[in-house]
Amino acid sequence: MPQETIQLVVTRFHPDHDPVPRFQTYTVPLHEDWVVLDALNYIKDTQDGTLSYRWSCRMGICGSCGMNVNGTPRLTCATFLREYAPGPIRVEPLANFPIIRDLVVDITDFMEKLPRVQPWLVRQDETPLTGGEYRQTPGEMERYHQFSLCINCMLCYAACPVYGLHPEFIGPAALALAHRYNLDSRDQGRAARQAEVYSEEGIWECTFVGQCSVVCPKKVDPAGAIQQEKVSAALDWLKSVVWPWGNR
Amino acid sequence: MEYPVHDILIIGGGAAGLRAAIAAAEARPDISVALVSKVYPMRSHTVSAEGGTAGVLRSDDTFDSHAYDTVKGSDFLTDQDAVELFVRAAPEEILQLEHWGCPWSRDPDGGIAVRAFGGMSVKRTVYAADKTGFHLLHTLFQTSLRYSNIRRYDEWFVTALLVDDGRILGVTALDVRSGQFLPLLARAVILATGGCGRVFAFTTNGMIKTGDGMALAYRIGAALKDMEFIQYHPTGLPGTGILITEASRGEGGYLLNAQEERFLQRYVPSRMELGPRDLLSRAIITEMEEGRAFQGPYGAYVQLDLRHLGERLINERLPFVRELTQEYLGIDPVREPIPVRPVVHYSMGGVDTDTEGKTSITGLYAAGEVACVSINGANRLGSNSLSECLVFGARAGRAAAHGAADAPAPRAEVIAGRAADEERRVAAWLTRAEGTERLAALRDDLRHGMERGVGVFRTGEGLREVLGKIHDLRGRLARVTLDDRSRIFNTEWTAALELEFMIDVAEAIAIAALAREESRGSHTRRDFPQRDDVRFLKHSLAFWSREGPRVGYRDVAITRWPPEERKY
Amino acid sequence: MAHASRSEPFWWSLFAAGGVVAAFLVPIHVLLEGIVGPLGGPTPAADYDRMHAWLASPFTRVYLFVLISLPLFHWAHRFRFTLADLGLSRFGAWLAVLCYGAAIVGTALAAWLLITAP
Amino acid sequence: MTVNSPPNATRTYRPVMSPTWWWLRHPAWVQFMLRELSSVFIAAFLALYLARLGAFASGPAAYAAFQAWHRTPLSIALHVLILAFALLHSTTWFLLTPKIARVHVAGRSMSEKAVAGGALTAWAIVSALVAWWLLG
Repeated sequence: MPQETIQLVVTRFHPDHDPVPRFQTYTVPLHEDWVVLDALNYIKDTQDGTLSYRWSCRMGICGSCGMNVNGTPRLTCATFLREYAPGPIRVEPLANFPIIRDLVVDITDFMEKLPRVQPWLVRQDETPLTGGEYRQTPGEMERYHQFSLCINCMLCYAACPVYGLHPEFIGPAALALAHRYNLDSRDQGRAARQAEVYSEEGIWECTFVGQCSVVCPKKVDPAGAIQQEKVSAALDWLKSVVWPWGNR
Repeated sequence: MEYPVHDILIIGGGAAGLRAAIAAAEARPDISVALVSKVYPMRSHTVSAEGGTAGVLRSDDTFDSHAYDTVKGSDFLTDQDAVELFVRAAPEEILQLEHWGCPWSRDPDGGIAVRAFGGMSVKRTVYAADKTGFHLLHTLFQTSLRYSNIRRYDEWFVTALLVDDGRILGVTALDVRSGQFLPLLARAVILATGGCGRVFAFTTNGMIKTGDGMALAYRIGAALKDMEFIQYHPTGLPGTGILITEASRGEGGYLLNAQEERFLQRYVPSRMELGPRDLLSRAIITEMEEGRAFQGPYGAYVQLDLRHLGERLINERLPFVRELTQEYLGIDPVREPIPVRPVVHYSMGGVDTDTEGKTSITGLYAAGEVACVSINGANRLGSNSLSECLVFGARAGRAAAHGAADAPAPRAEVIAGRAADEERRVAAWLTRAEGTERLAALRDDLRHGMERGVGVFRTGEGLREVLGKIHDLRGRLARVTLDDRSRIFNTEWTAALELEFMIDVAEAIAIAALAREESRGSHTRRDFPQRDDVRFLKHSLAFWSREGPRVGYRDVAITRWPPEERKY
Repeated sequence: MAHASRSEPFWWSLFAAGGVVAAFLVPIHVLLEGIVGPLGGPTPAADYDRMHAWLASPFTRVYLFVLISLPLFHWAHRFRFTLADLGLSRFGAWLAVLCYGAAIVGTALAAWLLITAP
Repeated sequence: MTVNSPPNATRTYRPVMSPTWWWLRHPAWVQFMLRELSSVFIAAFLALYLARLGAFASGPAAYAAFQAWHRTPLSIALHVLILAFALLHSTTWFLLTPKIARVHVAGRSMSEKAVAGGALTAWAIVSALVAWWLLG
């Protein structure tokens, strides 16, 4: 019995001989438990070794294998072929990023923006390790925990039209991580992060399209994080008006 | 030609590499630390670790207890002085991570919580739900961004280590993005490339874990120690090999055979599901061989039953297990048992180092899974490996920082010729004439061969067969041609270089396994079922040579706990 | 080096407050005064006398001021960003002047009308 | 922290979005644009309200003329359109409330559904109160 198959229409781009990206169609077996990444590996291993893409853990946690599948940013290791049967499936590099080759995008921009929001624990009074852990109740942890689940997969940037239109926007994942530390009861760095986070390239650029949170494979909700930071910034402003001599 | 020069070069951006980078940058703020990784640091395989990291933090626990559990778990093949040093350093590292913001799970009073783990006699595994590795890695990565003297080479693939007269000079590396080949010079190099699980077909390990660091060190004369000890984790998902954390048993999950029996009562009655991994994996395979397992599309399996734990506990402590099983199998562990089977997970062996990460090559250090300090012996206890990355990553980082101060600056003129040779070797992949072999086919043959011959149970015959296969693969490798002749982000090219690493490492594993004519820890020979302390209470050391690997032995450091029969 | 914006929190606060007011109040007003009333249903402002009686209460005047002014700023903020996202971002400063300016004029007009209304 | 940029940076292809028509490319973006445009219709209603106050200030005749216009089919159609957008604004606003305001009760955050449900309920109550006040 001939095996059922499905077609993948895959973006190809090589900077040396493609002025613009083109599409190439491949036919792969449609296995019930195959994900899009399995299909790409099948293509690379048996049909066309020149196809380039990133992947590693194949369990939705390393964040390497994000691509636009039929126009929506997805982790290809967690996107089953059967969802798209009978196909064809359009597999493109993540939107809004420069394409290096085929399905590989350049995320240097994010890597440079991330340190700007100081995504690390800031302490004014660093206590020695001999003093033990900083206490934090499960309830205090719950306040930020969701925002600590970001795997930097960049799906949110690919889903964000604001980032596409205004590339200077710091963007969903980096701002969500800033929010994660701002909410951490052990952290004392919110004031230090304000210059970047509350800048016009930061939270104020966001128009709350909300797609970042829709596509997030880890339910981090960056859109929520950004709006919550806007509320904090507005309250800070209000405080500075009502209580201008307050220390801050 | 001017080459980039750094004081310390760290290869690998996982837990051990990042911890080493931070330790070095803190120990000596005046030195330049370079972190070279073939992937962005947050993609490193540490990210997939789930269950936790062990350390003595509670008053009901002692260093001696952690050390003894580790020594016994290892089937007495650890160096006991190293283990004692390790258990004493682990709590401080766990607290350090907490001070850097790691969201360790908490007790109601705000203290760090602990959970039970296999082979540990008390609860001593610190965890961040069941995404411990993920949180640990991202905490380290984000913290590393604070240090202006850490420079990263993201997506650079190291092809060789450069040595001169027994001293490390740096590495040759490929910028994957541009295809540019460049020597990177350093006074000290730390290997932190992780393990080699991808040498096997069915593994929890990510695509990147191809044993690069082991092969790099091996090729310049460092010994690979105890490579025959490959850990099979008892609970992987059939088909994908996705890891289902030991924490699911730590939190009270059951293993059931097809007769709905908690069969471990016949193997590890005193510990049941919390027995060490080697015993559990053997027990499961035995159930399969004796016809008491389930049969599925991917062969035999047993069940991991979490239903009695309840939805609330599963959501709170094991959310990733639920996420993974729902997403990949369509199974909700709150309502259905999870099919599992043993899966290659971890390499106890690695580059031979001392407790400061020093190898036999001056200036070359190693830490994490790539290294073998000898705290894991013949079987690692679950949750010791993340602690190992932290403890020995930090120690190697500090040692290298201080060592680099005394080291002479690497001289570029020594390097030029060697780098040119290496570039020719690497670039030859792009210009080879038409061959008859496909890269992926060779890789699959290697991985399946290792799976068959170097499984949970091994025989001399099977191991000799694997070695023959590896010999053939070397021949076939010369006939492989790549489809992709471009230099720009050519992942087929790097895969070819990885396959060369994998073949070297696989051979070291098989030859050490063949030489060890006894059964100990994870190494079980059907033809030598007993432990043999007279002949083999020793570390194996595999050395590369032109004629093929050579195996030597070294005594185990036994300071306090004499070997005894290992019963649970 | 970026710096925290001093003006955006102000405009955003007005936007948010206006959004809340509009979300709670505008639909029922549109329904009753724009559709139900004109179609013959009851409404307080159907004729001059009833409007007069309704506006006699200072509460009504304050209420109407809030109903009109805050949602105007809500519109101004959203419209400013919408225009920027439709290709006019290079006129950013002018968009702000135009949109917030219109809202300020509308608010002033509302205040004047509500104060001077008989 | 310096991030590596390769010495021989290779040419990349940067996809460009149409600065004006980008939102037509994804249904979610069309919805977003409609949501944002709702503010224009609300502003139109507010402008009409200002006109109503202006007419009132000009005396009974002007006010009667203004009200007469409200009974034309054009006005009714316009108000139906405004109502549709006003309802779009209210529902999207309240459904997004839980993302902005996280409500914590006894150390646990309330579910998004509960917060949104509460907001929608409050809207219904406020609408009823206003109706009672306007008509009472």
